[in-house]
Amino acid sequence: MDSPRTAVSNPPVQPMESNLTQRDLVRRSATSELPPPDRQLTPVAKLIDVSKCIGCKACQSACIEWNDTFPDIEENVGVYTNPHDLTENMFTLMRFTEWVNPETDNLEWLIRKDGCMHCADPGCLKACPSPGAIVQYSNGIVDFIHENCIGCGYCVKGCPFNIPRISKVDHRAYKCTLCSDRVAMGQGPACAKACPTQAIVFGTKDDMKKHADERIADLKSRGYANAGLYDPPGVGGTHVMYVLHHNDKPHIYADLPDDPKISAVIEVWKGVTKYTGLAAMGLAAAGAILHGLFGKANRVEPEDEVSAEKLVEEAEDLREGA
Amino acid sequence: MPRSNDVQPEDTIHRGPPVTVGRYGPGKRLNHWITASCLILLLLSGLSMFHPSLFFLTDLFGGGQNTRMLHPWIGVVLFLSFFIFFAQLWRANLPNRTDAQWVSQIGDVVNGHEERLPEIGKYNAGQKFIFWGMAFFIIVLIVSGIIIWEQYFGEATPIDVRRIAVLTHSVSAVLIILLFILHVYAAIWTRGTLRAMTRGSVTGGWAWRHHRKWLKELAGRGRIDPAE
Amino acid sequence: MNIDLSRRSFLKLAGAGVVATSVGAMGFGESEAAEIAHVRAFKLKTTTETRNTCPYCSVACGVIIYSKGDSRKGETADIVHIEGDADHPTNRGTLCPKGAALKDFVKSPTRLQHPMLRKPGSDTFERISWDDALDRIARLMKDDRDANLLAANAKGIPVNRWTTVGMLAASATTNETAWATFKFAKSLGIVGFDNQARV
Amino acid sequence: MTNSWTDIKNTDLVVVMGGNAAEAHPCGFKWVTEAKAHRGAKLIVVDPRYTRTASVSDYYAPIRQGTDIAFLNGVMKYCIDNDRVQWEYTKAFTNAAYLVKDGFGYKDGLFTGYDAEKRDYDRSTWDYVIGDDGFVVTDPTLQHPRCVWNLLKEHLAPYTPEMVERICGTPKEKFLRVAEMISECSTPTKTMTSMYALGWTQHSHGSQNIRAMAMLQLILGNIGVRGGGMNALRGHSNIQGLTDLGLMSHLLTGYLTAPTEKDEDFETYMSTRQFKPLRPGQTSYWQNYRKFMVSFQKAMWGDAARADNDWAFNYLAKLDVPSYDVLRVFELMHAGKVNGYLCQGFNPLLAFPNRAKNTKALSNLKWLVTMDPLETETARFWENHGDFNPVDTASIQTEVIQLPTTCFAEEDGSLTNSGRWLQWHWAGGTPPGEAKHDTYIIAQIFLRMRELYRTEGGAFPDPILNLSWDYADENEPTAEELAREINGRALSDVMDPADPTKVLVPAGKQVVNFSQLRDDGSTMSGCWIYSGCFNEQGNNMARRDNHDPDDTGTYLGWTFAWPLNRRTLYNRASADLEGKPWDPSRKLLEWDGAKWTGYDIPDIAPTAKPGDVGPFIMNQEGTARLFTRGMMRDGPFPAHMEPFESPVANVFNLKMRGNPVSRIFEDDAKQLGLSDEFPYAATSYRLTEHFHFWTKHNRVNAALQPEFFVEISEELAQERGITNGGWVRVWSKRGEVKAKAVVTKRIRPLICDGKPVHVVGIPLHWGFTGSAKKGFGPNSLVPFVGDANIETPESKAFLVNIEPSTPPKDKEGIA
Repeated sequence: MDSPRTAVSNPPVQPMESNLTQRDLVRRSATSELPPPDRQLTPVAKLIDVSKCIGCKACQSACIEWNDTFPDIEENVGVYTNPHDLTENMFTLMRFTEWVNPETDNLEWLIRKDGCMHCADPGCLKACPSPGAIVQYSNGIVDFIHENCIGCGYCVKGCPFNIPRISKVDHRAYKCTLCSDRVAMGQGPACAKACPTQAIVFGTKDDMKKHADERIADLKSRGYANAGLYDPPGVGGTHVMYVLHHNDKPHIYADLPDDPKISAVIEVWKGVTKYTGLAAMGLAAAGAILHGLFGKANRVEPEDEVSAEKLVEEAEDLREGA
Repeated sequence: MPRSNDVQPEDTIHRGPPVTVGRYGPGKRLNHWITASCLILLLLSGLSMFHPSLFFLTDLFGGGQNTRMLHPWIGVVLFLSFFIFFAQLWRANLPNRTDAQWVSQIGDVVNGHEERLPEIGKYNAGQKFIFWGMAFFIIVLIVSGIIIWEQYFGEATPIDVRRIAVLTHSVSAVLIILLFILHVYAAIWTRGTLRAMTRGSVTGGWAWRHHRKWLKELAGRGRIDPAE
Repeated sequence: MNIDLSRRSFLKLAGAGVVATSVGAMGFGESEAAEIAHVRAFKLKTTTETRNTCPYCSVACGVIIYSKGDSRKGETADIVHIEGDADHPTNRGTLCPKGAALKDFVKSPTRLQHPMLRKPGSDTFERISWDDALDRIARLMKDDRDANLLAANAKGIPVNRWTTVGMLAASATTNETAWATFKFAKSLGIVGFDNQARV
Repeated sequence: MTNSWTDIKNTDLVVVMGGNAAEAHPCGFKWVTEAKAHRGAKLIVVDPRYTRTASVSDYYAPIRQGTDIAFLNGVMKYCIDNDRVQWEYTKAFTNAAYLVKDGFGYKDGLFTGYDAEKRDYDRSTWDYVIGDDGFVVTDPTLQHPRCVWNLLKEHLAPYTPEMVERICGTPKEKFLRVAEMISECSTPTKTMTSMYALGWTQHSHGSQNIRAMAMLQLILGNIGVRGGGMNALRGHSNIQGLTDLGLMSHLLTGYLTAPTEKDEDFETYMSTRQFKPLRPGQTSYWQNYRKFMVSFQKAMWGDAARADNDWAFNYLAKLDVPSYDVLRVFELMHAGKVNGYLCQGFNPLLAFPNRAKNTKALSNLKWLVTMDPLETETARFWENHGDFNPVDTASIQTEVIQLPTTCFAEEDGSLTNSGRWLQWHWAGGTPPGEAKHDTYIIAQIFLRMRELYRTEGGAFPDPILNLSWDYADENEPTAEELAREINGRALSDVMDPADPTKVLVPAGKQVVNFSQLRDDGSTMSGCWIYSGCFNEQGNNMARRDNHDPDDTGTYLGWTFAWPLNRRTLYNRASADLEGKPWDPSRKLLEWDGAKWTGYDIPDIAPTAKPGDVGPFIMNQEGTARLFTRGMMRDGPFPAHMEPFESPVANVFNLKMRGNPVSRIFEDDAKQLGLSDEFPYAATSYRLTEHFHFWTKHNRVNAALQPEFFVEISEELAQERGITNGGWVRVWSKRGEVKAKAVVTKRIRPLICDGKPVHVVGIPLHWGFTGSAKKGFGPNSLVPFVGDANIETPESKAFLVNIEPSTPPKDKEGIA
C-alpha cells in the first residue's frame, strides 16, 4: 500500500562480487570495436517526482557522504540553491525557482534536483577522446572511469545538460555515477534511499515508468492538466527521469531543456570534422609526397647562377663608374 | 627605382663565385624553427585528442593527462614566437599587383615555367598566402584554445560559446595543418630553398630564378659586401 | 538487534528492480576482479553495523552506523558511514539532510576532546584533568548549597529550595541519562531546572 | 502527538499550521505524501511564509503570525454555522452539555475576574454547576443557555470571515476555502490531522493556539481516530522524554507535579491531586496518583522513604512561585541572584530571548559548567568575536568549566519520539579524546558531593545522602540499570488484589507495568507512565518487529510506546457509543460484546462497557473539555490576543497588549517596541538544512546553507531599497543583527485592519562557532516574555526595523 521505496533492504557488509564489470559495457569512449556484452542487464532508472520534492537537500547530503566529496562552504547570494552550481564535489543540486503561474496567479516554488541524466545516447561519451574514460553499462548507467580521464573537458561540451565538472585538483571529470558502486551491490543510489518523501525512487526503468503513470494520474486529479514524464527522446531517453507538474514547459524548472539533443555543433565536430579533416590531411600529405616523387622538382639552372653573377658585376661597375 | 618593403637588414649579396644571397639572419631562423617545432608538437598532441585512432600519440607526451596539460602551453609559446617573426616580416608580405599576376599564372608556377612569370620580390603570392594564413589560424586557435582551456578558463564562458570554440579549434587546426603541409612541400619542391632557413642564405641563381626583383633591388642598392 | 531482518529482505531486492544488477554475479576470481574492477569499491564491505536512531528531531529515524572495528568486542570503533535503516517503520531507510550527514556531525572538527577551564577574566580555555574538573564542580556546588539552600520557609515548613544554582538538561540525552540527571538535580533541591521543552 | 508518525498515512486532510513539517521533520512528512498518494488526501498550509511544506500543498493561505486563535475560532464558527459538526461524538465525548456557573462571561477581550494589578484572573466563576450528587449538571439536549456549547457559540460569534481577514490578513475567500475543506471532515468517515510545532507554542498565548485546534478537532470528531489527532511534532530527539521524565521546574516524573509551599505535608499534597470523577462511573485515572507518587518516592529514596516520614515528602523542593522556568532563572541571574549554572547539551546564549540580557546574566555568574559534545556559544560567551559577540572578555569574572560528552553514536539508551515511542539505540563508535557519557559526569559530581556531605556535613544533606544509587558500578550506571529503575520493581511481594493469597509480583522482580504499582511502599517506579518499558519480558524498547497487520500503521511490535504500548491516545473515541468504529475502513478498536478488541491497546479498561465509560480517562469528566474551567490562566475558551509586540492593536480591546495575564518583568516591559519605531512583523524559524545550532559544526550542512540571512518580500525590499543577496541590518528594541537579504515572492505583505503588514523572516542556526560562516541568531531581537501558562518565549512574533547595511566585522586579526 505504501509507495515503492528505493531501499527495501540495508546495504550488505559481507564481501560480494561487483555486478558491474567491463563485460557489461555497451559503450566505451573512443573505442570502436567493443566486444558485445555477454548478458543484458535490466535497464534501471531514477525517477524524480518534482511534485513530491520538498527541496530538503537530503539527496545532496547523502551524495556528499556516500561519495566522500568536499563541497566548498560558500556565501549566501540571495537564493536557497547551495552550492550555487554543480561542482566536482557536488554531483547533484536542488535548483529553486519561484514561478507565478500565469493561469492561477498562485506562486509555485519549483524545486528540481539537477544532475547527470544518464542519457541512453550520452553526449559526454561521444565527445570523449580518451579510450575508456566514459563507459555505458547495459543497465543504462553512464559512468566516468577516472583513471582513464585526461581532463580535456570535451564531455562538458558534449553533455546536452551541462553536467560534468572538471576537478581543479586532479584534473579529472566528475558527475553523478548513479551510485554505480551501490547498484553493483543491489542497492539503490544514496540520494534515492535518503529522499524523505521518496520523491526520488530507483528501480527498473519499466517499473519507474509505471510508477510515474500513477503519480501523473494523481497530479491530473489535482488540476495539473499538463503533468507528465520527462524522458527526452532527443537523447534516446534517459535513465534519470522527472515527473513534472508542467511537462509542457520543462524550461520553467531552472532551464531544464525542453527538447535536449547533443548540440549540433558537437555533432559536426565529432562527425564531419573528424572524418573530412583526417581525409583532407591524409590526401594533402599523400599528394605532396607523390608529387614530390613523380613530379619534376623546381631546380635552379646553371644559367641562373651565371645571370646572377652578371647582375652583381654590372652593379659593381655601375658603382665604380660613378 | 621604387623602394619596396622587400629588403631586410640582413639581406646582402655575397660576391661569388658562386654568388650567395643572405636571406634570413640567425634570429629569424631560430624564431622560425621554434615556431616550427611548436607547430609539430601541437599537431601531434592535438591530433591525439582529435581522433581516437590517434590517441596513441599521447604516449609521446607521457600520457593523456600530460598531453592535455602541455598542449595549451606549447600553443602559447608558438603564438609568441610566431608573432615576433610576424612583426619583422609582415611588410615584406603585403600583397601587390604582381601577386595577382602570379596567381593567374599558377599553372606556370606548378610546371616551373618561371620565365613566363613577372619578376618576384622577396616573397611570391604563395609564400604570402601561407604567411597570412598561418597568422590568421594561429590567432583563431589561440583564442578558441584559451576558451576551452579547462584548467584556467573552464567556466569562464557560457557552455554554448565553449561548444563553438571546440569546433572552431578543431576545424582551424585541420586547415592550418593543410597549410603547413603546403609550406613544407613547397620548400622541398623548390630546391635550394631549405638552406635559407638553415644556413640563412640562398644561391644567386636561386634568387635570380625565383625572386629576381628582390635580387635586382639588392644589387641596385649596392647591398653587396665590400671586396677584401 | 535484528540484523537478520535486513539480510532476509536483501533477497527481496527484486522488488526494487535492481535485482537484475544484483543477481547472477559473474564468477570473477579476485585477481581478475581487481584487474577489471570498474565501479568504485563498495566501502561498507566488512564494516560493523550498529542500530541507532537519529539524535536530531523527534521523528527519531532509524539509522545504521557502519564502523571499522566493533566496540562490543572491545575494539576501537571508527565510524566510516551512517545511513538510514530500511527496516525502521517511520523512516524506511530515508533520512533528511541533517540525518544523512550524521557522520560529519559525529566527526565534526569542533567535537570537544578534553575538559577545559576558563579562569575569571581570562581570554582562553586551558586543559584541566577530569578529576580536577569534577572535584572543582562538586566543591563549588556544595559550598553554594550550604550557603544558600532555603531549608524551611518563614512558617518553618521544610521547603529544601536551592535557587542560587540552576541547571538545564539536554533534551537530546537518553531517558536513562535524563533519569540520572533528574535524581541528581531534584535531590539537591535545584528548582531552576528545565530542558528545551520550555523554549 | 496523540497519534504516531506512521498513522498520518490514514488521514484525509492534513492541516499544517503553526509548524513546517516538510522542513523541520522531513522523514515524518513522508507520511503526509503517502496519505496524498494513496488516500487522495489534501494538504493545507496556513503560514506567514510560503514554506517548503506549502510548496507541496494543495492549498496555501497566508496568515499574520500570532493570530491563529482568530483563524481557528473562525473555522469553528464556520463549522457550527454550517452544521458541519460530528454531533454524536461532540455530545458523547466532550463537555458540550455541561452547565457553567452563572457569572462567567467574556467582554472587551477579557473574561470575568480580571485584575490588572495582579495581571491575573479570579477564576472562581470559570467552573461547572455541580449538583447535590457531587456530579456536574448537564443538558444533553444542548438547549440550556448556560451549557458549554451555547457559551462557546456565543464566544465564537464575533469571528466572522470578515473579522478573520481583518485580524489575520488572510483574504476572506482563502479563509473560506480552508474552512470549507476542514469542515468536510465532520463526517465520521473523513478525518483530519493537525501537525503543529513551535509556530504555535512560541507565543504569549501559545497554549491557547493549541487548545483552539484541539477543540476544532473535537467537534469534528477527529481525536482518538486513525489519521486524526493533535500532533505536536516536537523539536529535539528526546524533548518528549525529558518532559515525560519531569526534567522541568514544576514537574516530577510522569506528569506528577512538584509540590508548592501550599502542600505543607504529603496528605495536603495528595488532596489536590487525586481527582474524583465528575460524572457517574468515570475512570478519572488520577485516582491512582498516590500509587505512582509513593512508588516514585521509593525510586528516589528507597528505604529512606517510609510511611512514617510521609515517604520522604519533605526531601522534595517546594515551589514558592508557579515555576522557576528559564525566563525566571535568567531574570534572577541578570539581577545577580544566581551564582552557578550547569548547562547540559544546551546553548541558552542563542536559544533564550534577548541575547544581550543573556550575556549580562551569564557574566553575573560566579561559575558556569557546560557539558556538550560540541563547542557552544554559551561555553564561550566570554570570548570576543567582534560584532558577532562584542563582549569585554577581561571584565567577565565567570569561571567556566567545559566538559566534553559523548553523542548518540557513542552511547546506549532510549529516546522518546513525538509519537511516544521509546526506541532503544546502541553505541556504534568510540568516543573522541577524553569525552565521557553524561551519566558518568552526573554520577561523578553527585558522588563527590555526597562524599563531601558525608565528611563535612552541611545544609540538609538527607536527600543527597539517602538518594538511592545502587548500581553495579556507582561511578557509571549503565543504561539498562537506569531503564529497569524507571520501569520499577516490587520491593516486597506484591499480592493479587483479587486473591490476597496469590503473589502477583515476587520481591525484586520488575513490575509488568504501572497497573502493578502500589501505594504501600511495596513497589518502586521512577516514572509510572514508562512502566512496562523494561519488565521481566526484557527490554521492550529494543523490540524490532516491524510487521504491521492490515497496514494500520500501528506497529505494536516495534519498541515500546507509553502508556502501556498504546499507539493512539483516546483510541476508544474511534468507536461510537455502541463500540462500533465510526469508520469501518479505519477501525482501531471495536467492542465485541465482552471486551475491546482491535489493532491498538485500548486506553480504557478492556471490559469497560462502551456506553458507560468515557474515552478521556485522565479527565475527571471522562470527556474532553471544550471549556477548561480554571485550568488555564488565560481563559476557558481561546480568545484572540495580539503578541506583545504587534503591528496592529487588539480589535477587541485597543488598550490590551499581548496576553493580559502573561508574566512580564519590569525591565523587559520597558524593552518592548512599538510599531511606529519598529514597523515590521518578524518571526523566527528553522531551515531544513540545519538542526538548531548543531549542524553549523557539520561541513556538509554548512555547505548546503552556509550563511545567516533574513527573508523579506519584494515589496519591502523596494520600500527599504534592499537588494537580493545584499547586507541588511535588522534591529529591535533589544538588539540588532546583520544578515544577507533573501528577497522572495514567498513572503507577501498582508493587509491587516486596513493597513499593510510586512513580514520579516529570521531563521536561526548561526553563531560564532562551527564550520558555517559566522552569524547571528534571532534571539538577539526576541522579547523576554512568555506564554501565560508555560512560559515559552514569544519567539514567533515580534517587531523589528530593517535597512540596507554593511558586512559585520569579526574580531581584529580574524578574516
